[in-house]
Amino acid sequence: MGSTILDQLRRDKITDLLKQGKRLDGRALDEQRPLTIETGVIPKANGSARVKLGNTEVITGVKVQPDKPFPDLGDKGILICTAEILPLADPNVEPGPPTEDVIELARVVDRGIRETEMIDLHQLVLLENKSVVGIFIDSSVIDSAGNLFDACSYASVAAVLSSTIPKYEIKDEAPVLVEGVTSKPPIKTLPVSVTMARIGDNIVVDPSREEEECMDARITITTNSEGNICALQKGGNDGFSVDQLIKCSEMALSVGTKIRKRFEQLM
Amino acid sequence: MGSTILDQLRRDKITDLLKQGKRLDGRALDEQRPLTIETGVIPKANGSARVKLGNTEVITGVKVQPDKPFPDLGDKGILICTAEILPLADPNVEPGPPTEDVIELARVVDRGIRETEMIDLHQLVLLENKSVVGIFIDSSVIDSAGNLFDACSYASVAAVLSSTIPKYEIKDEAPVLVEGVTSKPPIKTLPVSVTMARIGDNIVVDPSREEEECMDARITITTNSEGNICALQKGGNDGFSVDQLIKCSEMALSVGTKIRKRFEQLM
Amino acid sequence: MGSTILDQLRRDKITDLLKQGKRLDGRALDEQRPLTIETGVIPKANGSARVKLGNTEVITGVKVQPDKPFPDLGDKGILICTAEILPLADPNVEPGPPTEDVIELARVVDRGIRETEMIDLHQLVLLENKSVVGIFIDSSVIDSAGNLFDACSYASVAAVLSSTIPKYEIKDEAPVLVEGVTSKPPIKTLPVSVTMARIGDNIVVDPSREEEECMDARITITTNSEGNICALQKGGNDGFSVDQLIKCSEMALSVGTKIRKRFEQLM
Amino acid sequence: MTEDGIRCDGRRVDQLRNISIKVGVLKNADGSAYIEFGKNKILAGVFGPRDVHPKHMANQDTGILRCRYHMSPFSVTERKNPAPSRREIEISKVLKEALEPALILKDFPRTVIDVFVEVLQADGGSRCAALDAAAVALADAGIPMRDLVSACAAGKVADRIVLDVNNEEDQEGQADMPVAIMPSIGKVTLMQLDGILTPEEYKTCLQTAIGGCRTVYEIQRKALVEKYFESGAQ
Amino acid sequence: MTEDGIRCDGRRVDQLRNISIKVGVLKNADGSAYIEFGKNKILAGVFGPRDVHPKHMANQDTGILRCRYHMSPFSVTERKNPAPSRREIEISKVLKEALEPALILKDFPRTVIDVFVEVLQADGGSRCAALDAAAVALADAGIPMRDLVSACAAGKVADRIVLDVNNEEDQEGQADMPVAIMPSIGKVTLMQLDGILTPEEYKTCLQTAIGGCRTVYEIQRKALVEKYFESGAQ
Amino acid sequence: MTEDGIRCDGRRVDQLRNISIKVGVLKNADGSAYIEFGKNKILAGVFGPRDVHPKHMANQDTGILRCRYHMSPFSVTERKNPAPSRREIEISKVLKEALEPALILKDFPRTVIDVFVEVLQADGGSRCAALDAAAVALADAGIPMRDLVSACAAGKVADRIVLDVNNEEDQEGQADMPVAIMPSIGKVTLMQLDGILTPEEYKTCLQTAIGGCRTVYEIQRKALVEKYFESGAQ
Repeated sequence: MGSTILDQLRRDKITDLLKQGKRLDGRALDEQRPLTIETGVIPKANGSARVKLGNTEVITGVKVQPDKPFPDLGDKGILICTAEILPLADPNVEPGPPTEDVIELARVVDRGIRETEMIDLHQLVLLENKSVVGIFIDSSVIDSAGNLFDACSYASVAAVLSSTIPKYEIKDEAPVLVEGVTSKPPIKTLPVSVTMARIGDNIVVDPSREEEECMDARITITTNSEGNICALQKGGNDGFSVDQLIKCSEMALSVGTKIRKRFEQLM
Repeated sequence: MGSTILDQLRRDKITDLLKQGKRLDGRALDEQRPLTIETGVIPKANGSARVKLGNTEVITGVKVQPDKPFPDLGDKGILICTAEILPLADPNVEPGPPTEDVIELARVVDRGIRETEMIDLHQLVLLENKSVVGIFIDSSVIDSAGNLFDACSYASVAAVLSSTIPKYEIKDEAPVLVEGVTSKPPIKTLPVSVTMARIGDNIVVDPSREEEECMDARITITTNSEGNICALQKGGNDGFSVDQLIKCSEMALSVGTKIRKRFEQLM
Repeated sequence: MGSTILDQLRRDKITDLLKQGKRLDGRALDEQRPLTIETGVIPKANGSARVKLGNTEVITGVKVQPDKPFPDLGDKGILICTAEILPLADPNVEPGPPTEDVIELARVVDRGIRETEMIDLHQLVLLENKSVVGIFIDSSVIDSAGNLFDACSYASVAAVLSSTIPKYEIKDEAPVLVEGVTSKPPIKTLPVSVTMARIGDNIVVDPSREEEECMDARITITTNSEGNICALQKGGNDGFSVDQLIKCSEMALSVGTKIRKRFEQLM
Repeated sequence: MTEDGIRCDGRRVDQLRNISIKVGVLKNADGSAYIEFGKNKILAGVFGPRDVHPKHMANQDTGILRCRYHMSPFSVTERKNPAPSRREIEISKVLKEALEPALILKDFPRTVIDVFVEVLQADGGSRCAALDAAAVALADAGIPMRDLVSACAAGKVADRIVLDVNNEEDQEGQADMPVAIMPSIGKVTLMQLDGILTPEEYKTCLQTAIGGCRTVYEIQRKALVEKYFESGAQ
Repeated sequence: MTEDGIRCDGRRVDQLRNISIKVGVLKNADGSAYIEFGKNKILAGVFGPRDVHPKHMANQDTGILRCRYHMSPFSVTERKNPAPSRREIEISKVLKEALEPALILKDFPRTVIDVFVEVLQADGGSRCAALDAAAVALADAGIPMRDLVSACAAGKVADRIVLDVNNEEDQEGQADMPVAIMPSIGKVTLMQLDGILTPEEYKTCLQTAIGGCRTVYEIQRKALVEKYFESGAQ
Repeated sequence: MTEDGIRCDGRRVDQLRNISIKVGVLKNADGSAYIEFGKNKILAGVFGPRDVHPKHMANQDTGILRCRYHMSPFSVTERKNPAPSRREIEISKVLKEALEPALILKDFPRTVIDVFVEVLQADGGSRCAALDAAAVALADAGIPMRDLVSACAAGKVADRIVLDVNNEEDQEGQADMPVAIMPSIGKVTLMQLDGILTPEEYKTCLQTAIGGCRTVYEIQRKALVEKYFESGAQ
């Protein structure tokens, strides 16, 4: 947490470079770090993915199991997204109950998938008001190097796309697994989360950990396949101008289009 | 928590005045601070009240909802009283799980209502052993200035008196709300809690925070409409003589009669 | 936690004596401290025992009540062993959630009883997959003076042996107590836990607290009536040679035979 | 909504619900405010700058801001468990981050400013209303501020962009976008979005919300002026 | 109850259950006592005065007293969850406040005295029995005391005031009033009431309970004398 | 199992599952390793020696070792609650006690070495596989060690003693005995047993497990050599 001289020098360097439109790692302002997506990494899970976004690395597993619907939502399956920063991912993370940062991370990833209506939850009902399919999407950050929002979101989306849904039949009002029959999850759209940081007057896409340490504010915007804006979260201890917020939405759409092509290859 | 010179001077002043039968704020020993009771302050709740007792202020809301009865108590509705000192009410209160002081506060308020049998819980059964009406009485202290026991108790009683109970019908063993039909709660008696502090040889009614800080011991006595004594809790790090305990019961009855008239106006 | 000069001198004395094959309290290396077992000490429980092993003292109570079976284990009753070091048992124990030491203690005692299959859980089914008998074996350490593993295990076994199982009948798929009819628990074998400590090159049975404070490693081996080895747990911050591990198993069998005779007197 | 844009509660699409703010309603808090924003009823209390407990959380270089958003058990239709939910913890964090730009924490090293918000009755937009009250409570506590913070949501209901979505609209609604600004400085310090908007609707929605924030700002100012200058109190 | 006042367990209305107290039953505790009070079986252990952990809880001006009342899982009919319930936390507090007047904590600044009570088997009146054992354990620990603390309940059963309500009576009973006194000083240091009493019954009940406390006091004294003076031990 | 001792997954009774270890797979950890051991997929990360937080846990005379064994929610058939279970807490403790003899903690007073193990996919023998990865991660962190720690289980399946029990065998199996050794020093630092063995079977099982540990040791060494000496990296 303490700020060393080196930290301070790095911050100065980052802001100096940005004045010339350059980033410390040589990227363009609207350029993400290299992204690799690997699916099927946890064969015991119903779906899984390992995502590297620069040096940030996330593993997401999807578990599908029958469950009771939420009260008043008896015509919908259950969707739950969690996220965790494993203590081996970051020297500053300690084991224990989730911090507010981790709770925000999980909830923003969850809303990105939920609000875009990526999965048609109405198709996951086994017996209305009694029995539905639950989809649990659990992300574990194993190396933390900035922009956990997008890394967890991409891993979650890729893990869902790689999932198979077991078939259940209802007997005596209880779900029974039908062995050997599975289907793809009912996908309606592909959400792409794009996180940007404001450092001084500049907006940079996909901030590294070093950039996050000197950013003024942060914004995560999730868009869908139809080019709409579906979820947004501002973070950080300063604000954005209205012009910046509009610029950010445009960047989220254009960067999102590229990432979405990567997802389409997984389908 | 620390004790400043001013605190010490105030304590000396309070005890000096008491030797002359006087209190710091000019009240008689058996005189409560001004009490205001306002009901219906939370329209979304089934009942609610805002009570000011001097500078102590409490808001209580009542929620009524169908519930399962406790095991072995299938012929009774459910009654649950809680109390919380909000952190905005007191510079010394921190957010977190309830302290032993707050647990005692909630349990004493609860017993005052439960042991007097204020509400006829037998009338809240929808389907014996299966489905009953639950009454949740939640008090939030928003300004803490002494004698939270009585303030929470009065707010709880007033909130219950102002409540409406929705009507439920049983269909397929499950309770279903009947829209637009409500009734008053089945009130059997009006409990009044009266808290007194012993400071030296004097007993004062409704101690202020300043008096609580120099009291030797505390007692809370709840009486009912029939003039009986129904619940009692001694607190504080010293004791009472038997004579004092009898005097306290008499004060609780006489002060209780005045407060009960206030409650009757709410019915 | 701190180590005083006296602690250090005691450790030196213990290791010096061991070089001559002697122990501080005069016992032979394979000799347990005096053991007393008293059953029926908590008449309200279904079974109970108070065990003293030297200065270590444990009270165990058994509660038998109907319960739902674990999922996928619908043909077995429930067995749960817990252990707790009461704060009055030890100046270093503080109230609060169980430490890892206490969790290990409880799990090792549990496995000793579970893995030997002491109780035939199949005989505790009331209605397959729906209703079974649960046996809860709760141990409270009231004086902590070394080798809590064996003391808790002996108290748990003795408490089970002294237990009576109430009779339940199934009515409308729910268990109903049949008053006045009880049976003995279905015992298949008698587990005996024997804990040993390695101090230097010596293995001592039933280490006292003073010996535990200077031991290199610890091992608990549970044997059954048939002379088999059924559960084992190595502890402590160093290891054992293979020869030592074989010697320990032989000691566990021979000491176990003596203790088992004590248990047989309780049946 | 009717064809000429009259909403379920009778408002026009660009109309706020009724808002009233009272300043200095609590005796123990260093600053406080009570807001009624539609059916929202929210208290905010501020303590500080004061010593930090536990001490290791103190920062030698700057003051810190803590914020707690909490809902009373009786504030919502179904009784709420009093323990803070994950939703409340997240909202506490975004409120803190929305208020912090308005404060000059560097001037108060080693101290903490605590903002406690209690939602006594919840309606749509409770986080915005909470923020409006919290900003006024901070001012009431006499804490130096660069600017107030004013918050209001806009959203999409029945295919139209509307200001200040209420609870009924939120449940049927297509999008909800809470926004907070520092009105004089012009920065957006809180922004979230749940729901689906075209890029064009996004811009309209943002501008609509900011318009609402500016109206709220006038009400906040008026409440402070009334307490400190009209009645002659200080 | 029979017409001539014989209770379900054969006692007269003014008769205590059987009580036995053993002093110094634990080896690790600085002081300890075991009480059987009717079917109650309760252990009390005392540590201190000793250093306070965590340190910030220490008080420079006085010693502090901590008290924990805990019930074993097997102590009641239905197995109890071992985690402390709200009831146990409240009883811990009233026990602490009942014992504190008997101690001279000012003489031991910066220290803590810990009283741990374990209810191994619970019957009616377990908090009074716990207090009786705890007071003896404090004495056994050699802690200077102004007085012992002796506790006993009275109550109303079948319209009569009776001493020392047992579990069956408590469940059917009309009122239960646990009371503790410092017998020599004559102060009541614990008092609670659940149930309905007329003002006259209240007085009778209180006097009946105090009578019981005085009988308990003799049993406590006898237990201490036996340990320290009869057997010649010290 | 077939008559000639071929197991359900095609192995002989004395054959390990496939094992692969990668060293240095994490960028933030001071040392790390990833192991696939049958279907187990486990990450280990090491930090330290570093300062202890909270400070009162530091020991003036020695460094301390902390170990956390944790299973991902998706690692097992039924989704696991992410909060640590009692089983995970116990395994964390036995892993710590298995690793500690290999370290020279006295050389690093007032510091802590943290070993974090994450089971991404669990199969039989996950605690042994976790230990194998953790020992390699400690070496990768450059922490001075007396020896590696190598772990492998043996057990009894269908009345035969077999090496390295997998998940299916464990569920049907008669006994499972996880063992860890310091291979050069020859000490057993982890040993547990669940199930029923005759004294003779006990000896055979222990020797079988130790044979497995020695094979694992070669794989651990090879993984370290490959990283540090083959590719020329350091």
